[in-house]
Amino acid sequence: GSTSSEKEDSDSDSGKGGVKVGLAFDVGGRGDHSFNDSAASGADKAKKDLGAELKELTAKTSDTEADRVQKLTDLADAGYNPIVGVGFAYAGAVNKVSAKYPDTTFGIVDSVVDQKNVDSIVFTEEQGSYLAGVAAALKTKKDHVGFIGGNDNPLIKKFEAGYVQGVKDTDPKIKIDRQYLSRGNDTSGFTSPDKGESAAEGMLDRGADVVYTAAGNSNTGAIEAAAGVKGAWAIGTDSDQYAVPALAKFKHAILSSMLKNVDIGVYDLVKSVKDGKPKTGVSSYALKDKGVALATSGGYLDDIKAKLDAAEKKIVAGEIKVKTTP
Amino acid sequence: MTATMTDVPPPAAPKVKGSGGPRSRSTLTRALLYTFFGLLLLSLVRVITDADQLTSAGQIAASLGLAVPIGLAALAGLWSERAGVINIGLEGMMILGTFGAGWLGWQTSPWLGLLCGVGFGVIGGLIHGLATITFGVDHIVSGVAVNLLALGATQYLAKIFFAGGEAQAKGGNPKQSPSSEALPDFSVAGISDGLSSIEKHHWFFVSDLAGILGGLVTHLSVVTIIAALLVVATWWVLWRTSFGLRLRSCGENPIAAESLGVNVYTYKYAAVAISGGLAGLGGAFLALVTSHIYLEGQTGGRGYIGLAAMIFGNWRPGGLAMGAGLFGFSDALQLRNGGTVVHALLLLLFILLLLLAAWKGYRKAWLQSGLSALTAAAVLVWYLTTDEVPSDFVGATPYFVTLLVLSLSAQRLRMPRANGMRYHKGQGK
Amino acid sequence: MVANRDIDITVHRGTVHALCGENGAGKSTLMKILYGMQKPDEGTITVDGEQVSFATPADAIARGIGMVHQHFMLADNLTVLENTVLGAERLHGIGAKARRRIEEISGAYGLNIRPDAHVEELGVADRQRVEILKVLYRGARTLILDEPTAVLVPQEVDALFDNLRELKSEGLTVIFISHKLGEVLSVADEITVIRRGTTVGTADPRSTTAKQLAELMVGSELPSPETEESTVTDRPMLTVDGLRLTQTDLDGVERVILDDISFTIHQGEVLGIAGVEGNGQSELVEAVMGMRDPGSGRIRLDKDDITHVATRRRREEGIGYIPEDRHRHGLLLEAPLWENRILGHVTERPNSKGGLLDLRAARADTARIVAAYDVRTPGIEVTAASLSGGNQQKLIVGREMSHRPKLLIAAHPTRGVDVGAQAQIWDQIREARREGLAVLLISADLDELIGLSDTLRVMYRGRLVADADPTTITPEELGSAMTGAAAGHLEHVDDSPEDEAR
Amino acid sequence: MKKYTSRFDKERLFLGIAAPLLAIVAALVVTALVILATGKNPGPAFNDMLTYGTASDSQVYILNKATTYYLAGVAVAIGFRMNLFNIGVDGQYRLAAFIAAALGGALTLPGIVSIPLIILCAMAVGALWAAIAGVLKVTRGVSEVISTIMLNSIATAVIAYLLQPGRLGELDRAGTKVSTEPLPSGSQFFVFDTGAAGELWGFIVVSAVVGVLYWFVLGRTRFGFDLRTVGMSESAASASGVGVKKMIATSMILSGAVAGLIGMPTLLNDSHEFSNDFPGGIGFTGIAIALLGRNHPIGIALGAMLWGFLERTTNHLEFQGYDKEILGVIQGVIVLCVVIAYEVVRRYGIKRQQQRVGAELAAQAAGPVKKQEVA
Ligand SMILES: Nc1ncnc2c1ncn2[C@@H]1O[C@H](COP(=O)(O)OP(=O)(O)OP(=O)(O)O)[C@@H](O)[C@H]1O
Ligand SMILES: Nc1ncnc2c1ncn2[C@@H]1O[C@H](COP(=O)(O)OP(=O)(O)OP(=O)(O)O)[C@@H](O)[C@H]1O
Ligand SMILES: [Mg+2]
Ligand SMILES: [Mg+2]
Repeated sequence: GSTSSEKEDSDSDSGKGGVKVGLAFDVGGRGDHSFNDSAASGADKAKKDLGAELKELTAKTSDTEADRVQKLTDLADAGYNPIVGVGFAYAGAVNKVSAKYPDTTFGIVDSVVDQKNVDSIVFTEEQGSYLAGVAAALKTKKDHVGFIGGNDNPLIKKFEAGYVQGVKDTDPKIKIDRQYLSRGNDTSGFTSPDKGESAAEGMLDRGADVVYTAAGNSNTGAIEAAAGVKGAWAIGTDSDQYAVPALAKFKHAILSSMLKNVDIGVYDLVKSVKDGKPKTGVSSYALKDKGVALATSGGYLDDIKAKLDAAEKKIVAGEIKVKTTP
Repeated sequence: MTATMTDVPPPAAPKVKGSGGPRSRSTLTRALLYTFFGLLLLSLVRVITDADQLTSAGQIAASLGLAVPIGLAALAGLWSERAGVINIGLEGMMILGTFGAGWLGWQTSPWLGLLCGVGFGVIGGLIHGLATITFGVDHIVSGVAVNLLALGATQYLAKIFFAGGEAQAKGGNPKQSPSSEALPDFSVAGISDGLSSIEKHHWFFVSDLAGILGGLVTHLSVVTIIAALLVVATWWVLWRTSFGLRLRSCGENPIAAESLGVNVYTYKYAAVAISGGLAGLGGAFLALVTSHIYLEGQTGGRGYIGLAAMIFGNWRPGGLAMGAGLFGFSDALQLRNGGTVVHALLLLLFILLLLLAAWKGYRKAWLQSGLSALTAAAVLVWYLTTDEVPSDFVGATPYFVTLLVLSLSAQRLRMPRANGMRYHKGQGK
Repeated sequence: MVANRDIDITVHRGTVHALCGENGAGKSTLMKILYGMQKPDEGTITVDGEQVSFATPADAIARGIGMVHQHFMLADNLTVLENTVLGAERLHGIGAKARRRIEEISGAYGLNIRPDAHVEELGVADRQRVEILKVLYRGARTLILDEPTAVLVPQEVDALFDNLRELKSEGLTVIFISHKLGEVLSVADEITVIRRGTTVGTADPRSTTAKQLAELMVGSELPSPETEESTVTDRPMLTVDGLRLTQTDLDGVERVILDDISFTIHQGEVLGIAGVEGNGQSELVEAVMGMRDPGSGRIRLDKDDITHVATRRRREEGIGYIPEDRHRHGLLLEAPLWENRILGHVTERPNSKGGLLDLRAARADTARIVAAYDVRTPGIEVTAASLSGGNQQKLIVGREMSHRPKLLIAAHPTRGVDVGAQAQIWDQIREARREGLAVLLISADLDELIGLSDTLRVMYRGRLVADADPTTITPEELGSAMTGAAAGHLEHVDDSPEDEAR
Repeated sequence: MKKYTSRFDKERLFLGIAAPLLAIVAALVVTALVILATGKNPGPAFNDMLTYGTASDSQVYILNKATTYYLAGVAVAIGFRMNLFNIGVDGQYRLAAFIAAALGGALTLPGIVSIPLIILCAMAVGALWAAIAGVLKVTRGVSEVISTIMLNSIATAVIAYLLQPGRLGELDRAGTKVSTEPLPSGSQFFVFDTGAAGELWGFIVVSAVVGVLYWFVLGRTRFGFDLRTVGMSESAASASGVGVKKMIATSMILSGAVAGLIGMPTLLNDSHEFSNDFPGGIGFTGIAIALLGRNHPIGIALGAMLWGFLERTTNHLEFQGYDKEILGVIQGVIVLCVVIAYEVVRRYGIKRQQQRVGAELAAQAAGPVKKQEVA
């Protein structure tokens, strides 16, 4: 029989001037107040500035590689270019589909795919986390800080590695508690605020007073716990948690957030395609490119700004190499 | 000839059993005794290992928070299975509860959200009832279907209700609702502080007791109190009222109940509806107390764990509360403290296994005794040669503990006789 | 399909009214209609001159009708008190007041009830009394007793009848169903006979003999289990020696279930074991079948020691088994008849060759059994559950006999089976016995036991306490030994009130 | 004789088809209502599902997915046939796939040796993990429902511990994915190349063989008869000479061994490694599929393909602007409808059968009954 693309009335002739951007989100999709949203805002900017047309698909929890391949294929068949797989889960699918559609440019966020027509958009979370570590070390009064990860996957471990290095480089005496809320294929740690809260409370009870938390939706629990203890701080991740309406009550305890600006990567890719010079290879968004950064909302970092800037300079200059595994 | 009439009643089965009378009182004293010794042991382990977190107020409070949804799920299971309907669908009913609570919770008040969660759970229960009671579908099969349906329906509804308009503006998306206000919680201020000062001394037993009591009176959510009351109320209703007697009779022998004029369908429906409501409340607790929002995947298999707690508790309210408590305790322990404190549990395990070996030896069950002693030795070696349980295994503590305790005690469990039986009116002969 | 039609029955206040009929004649169905558990398609019921219609048992109970069912309707895990007050909580609540009322009734009718005992701890006779208590507790004026004597020994039956007479004298009405015509004649004031769903006549117990009654019921003569001449040989087929079986319960308490059991069954011999249910007969059968492993003692089958051999091997070696509970141990209710034919003999021909089933041969042989043993069924693909109890039993007998066993263990082989089928089964046992079959027979029907057996032993509390000669012993004498009132060798005594002798 | 051996064929066939038909119609109606409720037109949606779902590349997708789901369904069904509820299929296959992947990555033998080794290893691991629950059940009386739930979580922990850089895992270049060492290309399973439609996984052959074996062993062998006997009535089985405890443990182990195969199509035909995004949760899908297929080898196959079809087409519905979340609703509704429809039809069948038995008896007992009076 015929394949599905043949059956579709394929309108793959891309619109003349405008680019058609296909976005395949990971589980959560637009509106996750996290990195999917960040990618979406990059695409939105492209829509506004470059007149791009958007098509968004979102993964289900049960999706396998075949489903991700299907999504990308559907987009490619319909003439979308570039097509961005948001999240490392798309790596395999991008690898397969990009080989079949050599004339389309693909983007992959958080992973590296070796194909001629793929732009691998990666971020140096460890660098941002290093700064978070420096901030924590400077802010702790009890020489005791904590780290909470949602799941012990390598990506989250980058956060841990950078953070730990940042703390130790600033003050080796400081004790660091680390805790993962779930492990392996159980990713409930990203959706369990109660577990985040318990873990944070455990650390606070044992004397920690700054907790860095990279646990998706569970961050709120940890932040709430920190807000309940006088003088304790929480550092969030992914988006500026100080600005999240649901956390408004706990603002006073949100020291900062480690931002990962996926939007820049996505926007850059769309722009390059629009300009007719599609980006390919590895595009690493580091501290220096503002790919990662510490949020300053609330102004709680003002007193240590100098030291943070100094650390940032050293990283940018390559004087400090931040590890990616703890 | 004439038959010799004997005055003694004919022999019953040659079965010797404790008389039924003072049974209930003795179980209460026994439970208290067990609790006392358990505490003593825990305290001992704490003193030896210096793992002060074992009985700290924070640990207990966290245990309680983690235990409540599991306990409510278990209680839900109890209601349904006491009426003879196996309820694997608890997970789905909890999911419905989280959704209902999140949905109405952010729009109105958390109290209404709580009610709505219960209501959604009841709907789930009734679907299960329709399939099992009216259509006579196998209970496990129907439960699985309810789980699937609840998951699918809430995902769909969440997409419709949370991913657009005002909800989205307030932080909703296809996987979560906007946040709702908090429900009140209580701390008994004076007592909390007093207890925490005692706890700080780390005295043997006394500090442990203070820690535990402290944990029980600090930041106690109103829903936790409701849940505790529900456990007691369940006991009272099921074992002290005629409604409860009728309901239980449907789980023991529905045909006999029918022959005495009990409308079995009514009681089974009532039971699954209450069951669904309780599971929904468990879900609502997750959505309103532990996180203030509905989140997809929030229940995380707690419905199944609740089922385990119920079986663990021998289909009794007190027992399931203990089961949920144990699960909450070990979960809180690993979440709050990681590998070092869980390591202390190894010593506790060693002592328990040693006691078991001694007991089995006393009973002349040499094989079991030997096996227990051997395991005990292995655990001791593990304890002495390491300082920490690998963090990856720490997360599995509650599952492991449950498995262990069940394999030591499962044979004493007795489920309602007609549990899972497909009943339809007039099938009796 | 019509279970009951044109039923006319009138029961007078203050009498014991007996209802007789073959299996499946529709007695229970009729009673269930009277008790509101089933709805009649047409016809009327009148109570005390008032026409009524019952939608549920609750309606019947409200009219003062109570029923003791053929199969006990008790919840094992609940206490006697709970079982009693269930459904009637409005009368005296479920607490102390109810307990007092139960003790009152128990005292008044000599029922000897312990309200706080769990039902699972009770023996059959006690359960029977609980059932009666349940009815009385509800203040019933009309009692329906469906085969209340099926599992009782003669002494217990007498005690029950005393209870019934007591009730009658209080002005209560009793409807009483039984297959045992002697009982019927001794207790009833009036008798109604049902055949194939309709009333075929009434009889006056004072002027009717059992034979006449039987003819009315079946339309033919009453069969008897008498065996003709003895076929006992001196070749031992089953030898049980010093068998002891214990069971440790969860609290670590060890219970002795069987103690020092020794007996021998020869080729061509039927050994009958009498005993009140629950005295270890089932366990003995299970030990011989290999479903329980004895603590000590030896079991030999035709010289081979099979004490610890697996059940399947024993079956292959030639033990046939008619279990006491056919639904639990004899059949796969949800499976078609031909699969039930394979059950228990899956390793034997014609059911299998090598490791594979031979479905064609098994089907063909099932058809043969169905025809040869007169199993009433439209085909061999119907499930076992859809057959009536008697036909299920015939299928089991046919199956077990088809493998030409050396030893047949027959536990209550004709329980709940109607007179016609009963005679057939007896014939089959007799015929096989003539060809050298050894039979271990366990039955609560003492006539059957005495009639079929060559040797009789009595079991009491896990021991074989007495033996008797089936040619002379009477059911009453046997019954007294079953209650533990007699031991040793039972001699039949003609007129002395002392009927047991050492 | 003919009368006894004829098998109500037509009626059986009718009853067999009635249930799934009833269920599918009910599911279609509910789905249409759900789509209508969101203000969209279900007509084009169904149309799109049909055309898109039957395209050749969709067929390949569906068969590939069904290969995995089929194995999951059979693994669960083996338990069901024994009245065992193996919720642990999930943990069993994940652990099995992981260990087998680690072994496969380390092996440098030719494919003809290493592929069978990998598969056997997976089956052994699955069997072993299931055996824990089986042994606990027969020796300690622990309900398999609970023990397997616990074992699922423990399996997760074991994998999490071992799948780490420095243990059995290695990090990819971007540092975001940890996986076992990839299988050498020789250890990859063959595929059927269907050109534009994509690659059809060769493991479908193994799935088919498993299905045939399942059918044959259960229906045609003594062992299968014993197994089914225990499933239908433990007491009757034990009286008939089946060692019930041994049988329970055996079938748990068998179920686990088949569960061990679930990850193999993905591992050998697709991913060639076990990474932290190896598909999870298929054990639970297997429960639904076994239920859909009534534990019947062909029924399970149809259920597996239906599941694949639904996933394929609802993915595309999202592309067409519908909510992809409709998938969960359809799946739930179908399973619920199917189980209810089967039960309704089953009851009808039993009633029919009883009527026939009753009619038979009535015919035999025919003859007028005269009323009479004695004495
Ligand atoms: N509701 C019903 N409608 C029609 N036929 C029925 C119904 N219920 C049972 N039967 C028929 O009754 C028979 C089985 O019933 P049951 O076991 O009660 O018989 P029984 O009276 O105990 O017979 P037996 O004397 O053989 O023990 C079957 O023939 C079955 O088809
Ligand atoms: N609603 C019904 N419609 C038609 N037939 C029925 C119905 N209910 C029961 N039957 C059948 O009617 C017959 C009468 O059964 P019943 O149980 O009343 O017999 P019984 O006289 O009590 O026999 P037993 O001596 O075995 O107790 C059985 O075959 C039964 O299956
Ligand atoms: Mg009857
Ligand atoms: Mg009968």
